[in-house]
Amino acid sequence: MRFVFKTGYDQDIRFFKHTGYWQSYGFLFLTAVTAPLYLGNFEISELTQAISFAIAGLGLMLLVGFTGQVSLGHAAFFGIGAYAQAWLLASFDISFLVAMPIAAVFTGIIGFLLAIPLLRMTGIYLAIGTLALSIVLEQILKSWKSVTGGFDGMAVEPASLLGYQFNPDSWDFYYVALAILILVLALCANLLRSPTGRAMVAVRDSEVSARSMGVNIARTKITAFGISTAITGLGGALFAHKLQYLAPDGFNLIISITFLLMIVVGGLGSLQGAILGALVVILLPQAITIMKDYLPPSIGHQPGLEPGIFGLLLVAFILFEPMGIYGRWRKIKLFFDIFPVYRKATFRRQKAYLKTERMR
Amino acid sequence: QTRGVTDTEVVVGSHTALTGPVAPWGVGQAAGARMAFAEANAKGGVHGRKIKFIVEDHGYQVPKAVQAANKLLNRDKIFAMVGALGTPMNNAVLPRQIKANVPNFVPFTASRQMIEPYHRLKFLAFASYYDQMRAATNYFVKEKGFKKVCALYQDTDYGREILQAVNDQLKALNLKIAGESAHSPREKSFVGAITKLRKAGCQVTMMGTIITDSIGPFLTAKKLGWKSVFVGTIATYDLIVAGFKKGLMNGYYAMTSFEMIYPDTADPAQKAWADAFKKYAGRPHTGASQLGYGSGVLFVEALKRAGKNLTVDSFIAAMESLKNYQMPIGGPPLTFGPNDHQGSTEAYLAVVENARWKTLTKPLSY
Amino acid sequence: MELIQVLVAGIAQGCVYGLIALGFVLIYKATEQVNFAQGDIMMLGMFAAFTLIAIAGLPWWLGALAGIAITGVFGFCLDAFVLRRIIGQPQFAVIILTIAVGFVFRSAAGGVWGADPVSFDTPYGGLVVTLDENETGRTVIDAADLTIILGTLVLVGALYAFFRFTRIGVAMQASSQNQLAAYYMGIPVKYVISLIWGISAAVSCIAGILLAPKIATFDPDVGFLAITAFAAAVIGGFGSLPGAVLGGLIIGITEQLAQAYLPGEYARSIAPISGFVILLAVLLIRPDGLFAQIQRKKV
Amino acid sequence: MAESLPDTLPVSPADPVLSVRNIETYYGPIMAIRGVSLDVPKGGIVTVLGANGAGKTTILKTISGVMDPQKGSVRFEGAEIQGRDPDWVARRGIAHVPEGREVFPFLTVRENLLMGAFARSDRGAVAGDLEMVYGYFPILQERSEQQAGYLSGGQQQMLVIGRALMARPRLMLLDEPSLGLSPILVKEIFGIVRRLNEEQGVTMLLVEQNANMALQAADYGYVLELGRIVMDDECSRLLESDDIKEFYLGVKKDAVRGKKRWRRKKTWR
Amino acid sequence: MSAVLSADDLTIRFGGLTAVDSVSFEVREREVYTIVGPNGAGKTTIFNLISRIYDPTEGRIRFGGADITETPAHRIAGLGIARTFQNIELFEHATVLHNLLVGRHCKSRTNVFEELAFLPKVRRAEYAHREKVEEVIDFLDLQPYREQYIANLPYGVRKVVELARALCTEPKLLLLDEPASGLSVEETENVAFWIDDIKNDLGIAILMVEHDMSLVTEVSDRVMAMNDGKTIAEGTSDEVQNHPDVLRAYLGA
Ligand SMILES: Nc1ncnc2c1ncn2[C@@H]1O[C@H](COP(=O)(O)OP(=O)(O)OP(=O)(O)O)[C@@H](O)[C@H]1O
Ligand SMILES: Nc1ncnc2c1ncn2[C@@H]1O[C@H](COP(=O)(O)OP(=O)(O)OP(=O)(O)O)[C@@H](O)[C@H]1O
Ligand SMILES: [Mg+2]
Ligand SMILES: [Mg+2]
Repeated sequence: MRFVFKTGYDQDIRFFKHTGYWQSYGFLFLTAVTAPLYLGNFEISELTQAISFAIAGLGLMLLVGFTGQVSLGHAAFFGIGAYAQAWLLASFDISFLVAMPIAAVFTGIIGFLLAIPLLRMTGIYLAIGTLALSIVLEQILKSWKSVTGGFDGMAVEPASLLGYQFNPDSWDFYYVALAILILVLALCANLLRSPTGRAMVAVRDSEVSARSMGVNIARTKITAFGISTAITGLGGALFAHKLQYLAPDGFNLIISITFLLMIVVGGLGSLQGAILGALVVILLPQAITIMKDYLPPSIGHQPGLEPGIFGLLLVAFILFEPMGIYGRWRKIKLFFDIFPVYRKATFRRQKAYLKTERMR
Repeated sequence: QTRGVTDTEVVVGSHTALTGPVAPWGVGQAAGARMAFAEANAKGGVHGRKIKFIVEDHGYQVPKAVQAANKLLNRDKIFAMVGALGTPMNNAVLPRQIKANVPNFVPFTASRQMIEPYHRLKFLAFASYYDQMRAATNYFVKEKGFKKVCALYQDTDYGREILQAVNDQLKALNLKIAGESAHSPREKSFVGAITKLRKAGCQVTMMGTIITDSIGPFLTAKKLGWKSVFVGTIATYDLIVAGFKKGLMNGYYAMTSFEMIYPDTADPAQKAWADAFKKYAGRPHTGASQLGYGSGVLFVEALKRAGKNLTVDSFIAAMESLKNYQMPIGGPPLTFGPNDHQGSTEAYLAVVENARWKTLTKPLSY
Repeated sequence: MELIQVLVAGIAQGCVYGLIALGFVLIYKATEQVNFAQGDIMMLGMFAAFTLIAIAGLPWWLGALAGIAITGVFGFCLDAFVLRRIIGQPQFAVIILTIAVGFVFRSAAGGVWGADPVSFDTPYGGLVVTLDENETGRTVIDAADLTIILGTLVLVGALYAFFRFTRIGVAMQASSQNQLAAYYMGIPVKYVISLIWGISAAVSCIAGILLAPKIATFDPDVGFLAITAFAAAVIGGFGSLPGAVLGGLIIGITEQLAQAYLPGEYARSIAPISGFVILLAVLLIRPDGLFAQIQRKKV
Repeated sequence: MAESLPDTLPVSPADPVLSVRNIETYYGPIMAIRGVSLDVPKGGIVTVLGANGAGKTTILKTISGVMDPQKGSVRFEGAEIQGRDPDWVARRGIAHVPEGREVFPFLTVRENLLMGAFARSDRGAVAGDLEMVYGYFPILQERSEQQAGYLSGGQQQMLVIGRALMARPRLMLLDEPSLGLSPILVKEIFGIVRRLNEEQGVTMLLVEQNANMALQAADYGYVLELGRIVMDDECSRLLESDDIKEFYLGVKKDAVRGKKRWRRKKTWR
Repeated sequence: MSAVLSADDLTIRFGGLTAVDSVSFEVREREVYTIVGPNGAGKTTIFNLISRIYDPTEGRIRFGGADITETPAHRIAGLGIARTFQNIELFEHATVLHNLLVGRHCKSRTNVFEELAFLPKVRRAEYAHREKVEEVIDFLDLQPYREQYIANLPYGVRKVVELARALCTEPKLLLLDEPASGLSVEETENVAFWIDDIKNDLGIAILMVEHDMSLVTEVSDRVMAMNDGKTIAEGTSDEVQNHPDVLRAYLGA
């Protein structure tokens, strides 16, 4: 059982509320940093891909998990970030580290502008509206040949710094990705502990009372959309280097759905959830694939096996823990925090009842 | 030591679509290639090396293809990529594959980009879509005297390549395209498109389509009583297209680089192959399995020629030594050479008759 | 005449979207769940009919009826055994669950029926009513289109009446608006939800069966048509049955008109996505679709 | 502690139509009800008093099956109803007037009321009951075609009560029925409660903050604190109790006031 | 005493229903002004008009001399009008502390870029907000609930949290919609104290809707009674409570 005695306001503002946080997150950080020591290029490369998706997921998490606005179109912003990065590197003689924030901000500005008309919609309408928008954006990527290369696609200049060329499938680029992830995490956490972040959560929970507390709903939503798309764009810029070649159909609905899967599986409403979700959704299919290699050919060569197994695992997972991995983690933590006095009842699911979401 | 090669084994891989929109091809092709390798392995392998073939599914999605390639290149350490499916997927994987010095052997897409620009690691067996449609346009204008050539294509990289071919060839013939119509790959209704092309008076419509979106427009035109010629690429040279509702597709043309094997009318060798395939895969073969098998056999041939000391260089040299090689699945003879990694640029014209494909011409060129 | 031809085709295509959208809307109306597996349930229904008609050789009508019944029961069971376990959890859990279920369905269908496109014969397949004929061709109404249009009208009417006038229909709406209160009224909420899943699945199967002669072939991915149907439902105002059909018509007609009349360059860039462009346009003017039931919360 | 409570109550009313035994109910890790037992006699009116957060609502929810207790049993007319779904419980003849104005916002007022009669088999009598409810609350008739979501707070409260009446229950669970109603209607509500009880023999379990009214309307009362029953007696006797007077009826105002004043930390300013 | 808030001829119609029918009143400084009336009289609607959730069909609203009839709803809190809700509108999935900090939103002056970097300026502002919030927590005795999620709180505490959140905006005028409904006698007394303190110590004017007549009598300086959207009586608590129309329509003889 853990008792935390609060001695100052800072304790509530800090990222790491008590030593337990330091220990567990420090451990995580060490694990992540030392990963290349005991993992091969394959695993490291997968992790890098997961990280770029996690960054995009963090962007979507801000929007869906904290502001309560659903987007089925984030793949398009992922794509815009990727293309912007590729175009910047192709057109100007700048370092990829300089190009990345520019690409992110550019994506954010587009997201911000698009949000102005979009955010009159809510719920399922917003979801489908963003989906339609992403289809239109994809079409622009296809048609704007002079910039995007159209259907021929576009090669991405390799990431290099002071003459050192990064290998996107290797440890060096992994560290770049990890550093960006940590930076983005810090930015998101900062946002969430300041007024704008609280306003976002307020908008999510009750628009009327948020407005009565002086929250400008439209502005909060649009800001959230802008920041969310900027972060997703940053993920895209990173992913561009991972991909090395961009094609317009690489950023379609399936990717948007993947993002959504990630944040729900990870646990809506927590930054940790976005990362956990990305790890699961990106790495699990690969794990299934590898397992498949050890199955007898009569089963292993069955087409469509991975998505099926993946789907089944997801089904089982959601049935078992609709609150996502982070939700489960919190329960486990609670178990230890209140250790001797826990009871089985603590973790039993009470009946729950839904109310209409058509009242706003 | 060359990656993926030991004294007893050579590991090759493929990223393909076993699910998603083009799964029928991926599944058929993977089975065909597997069978070719299984046959070689049954004979004790090539130079004592068994071929281990690892197929990864990308469901026709780029990020998954990158993941699949990561596994094949970094975990399985393949020697060559054989029959990787999908133009965008191949494009996405190629940079890292080339960096890893892994040949891209006969990808399962006839896009021009698979061979252009030239790279020593890239190999394509047959005519590209672009070659096919230029040849077809050339044929219908020159041989049939058609003046009004149109294009109906899906709005994808593939469809656009066909549009490009038609435009380029018409330009070479001093003509202009008479009409065009684009649709999304999942389009199901073509009345609007056919109405437009009919109004444009198209005599022949070049199709940048695959299976369902070839059947749809053709039948719609029939329904509307419009008699015009429709020509597809090898992507529509498919058993389902020809056999649809036992004869409804009669009169539909397609370009192809090989000839479909119909067991009941085939020569004994082909029939034996068809039976063997059915036995091996548990289902009848398709065009894709013929192609997959063909590429597998070609790969085995190259391994044989490369000799005991298998390296990427010896493999490339072996490929470049192939002259007038005849695929077991038919098709024009293949000739490779230094700086020429495309086996052939010619294709046949075929038509559906009695719900079956019938080859009409000698290999065409432009 | 040419315009009529295009319009009829657009209407028929619109009804297709509308029919599929009905499935979504039913479930939403009764539970406020959004079923992302709707298209895949339709796909299973089509394959069920395919198995009964093309493989088992049942007469078309018998196979169709049996297929509808089987799919309906399947939908009921899907809810009763899978979705019910997370009843009351946030909408999102349901969305993700149905996405995952869709993965499983597609994979299973691929395993059972293979990835190749298939088709089955319909008694009226290929029949056309010729309205006009000249040397360049004719104007026709396809029997397949006609059945789709008729089927849509009948289904929408019947379902609308069901929700509006029957006790269980009103109870379904009640349970979507306030589950807890519905329980207090003695409404068997769980059963009601399973029931609507069953009905929705059956409706999807009807949609699929009517669709089959129109789309030549189908494969395990045919369910992706539901994405456009989704757009249709949203245009109409999610939860409104006539709205779904109207939304479908708007999209279907737009698509066909765009195919037929957009000139070259635009045809290339806009025609393939015209449905979604019109969707955006509608949503920008009416952010809640045309007929949505939305209230400003009374505080 | 909770487990050691006796299985029978010190003063057990004869012939209980509802009997709750030793229930323990949790919200996640929080134990809201810590072993409560109570009985409601047939045709009686029983009230539960308690401060905010004492667990009154939770008891009612546990009875009607909206929440599952971890332990204990709830018997209605001799049958165990604990662990059942709330709709099943409702169909057995228990109507719950919940707190929080749970209306169906998009249905009209009339449809809301008719939903109250969903589980009834005597369809013929429904129209008459609708008239009866309209008689009690004329404003509902005026607004009968309006969507319920737009009603004022008090009107929604009337609707919820009226809807429960439409079910013709044998037992009514009333959770703060007078909440947000005008003084005239508060009196009316208690009048209705008595009338239904006397004329139709409906058994009532009443939870109220308005302890004065509740104790006057009811026959028997329980006092709940922090999830435990701390006192129970005839209402007439409870009304006399000093503690009840002080804490629930607000008599001895000045005394309480003075104490509170003194206790309050004045750190403000 | 000057008027903090004045409403002139406020009218709003919903379709055919006139929910508020040319109502005029003013709230003066350091005064508790109470609106009573039967259910559906239009009391909450007046609150919604003042907090600009509804647009009046006719009439003007003035606050501190400025016309706010057209001010967007999110500016109202910044101007100094805070409110509570009849049906409790808290941010359910957040802690009490978080809810109160949202109440400080109208006072926050940092922009989103500063916040992303969490500049020292932002940190200082956070301290200041927190300081204020703690004052309010102290004032309303909410210490035990500071870290709890709203979803886990009983109704009565939620009501207090709503009051606290409104106070966090440092208002000049507080709108309280049935602050004592659902509260026990003891808690209602607390509310009476708080209202006194808010009025006297903080100098905040209060506009209140309440059905508990003992509370109304105890704290109100002036009372207005409404029925069917119209004013039927105005005056001191006693005057209004003895008005025949009020007796008939609202209190019951
Ligand atoms: N949804 C919930 N989640 C967690 N805890 C809850 C929840 N609802 C209530 N509680 C807790 O359970 C206890 C009892 O709550 P309950 O609502 O039954 O009280 P009550 O006596 O009805 O109070 P009130 O008079 O305010 O309605 C309270 O302490 C509260 O903190
Ligand atoms: N948005 C709306 N649309 C339609 N009618 C409304 C709307 N808001 C309020 N009304 C109606 O206006 C009338 C006044 O409602 P209001 O909420 O102001 O009542 P109130 O005086 O606060 O009553 P209570 O004491 O019951 O809370 C009610 O009859 C209500 O039905
Ligand atoms: Mg309660
Ligand atoms: Mg009110």
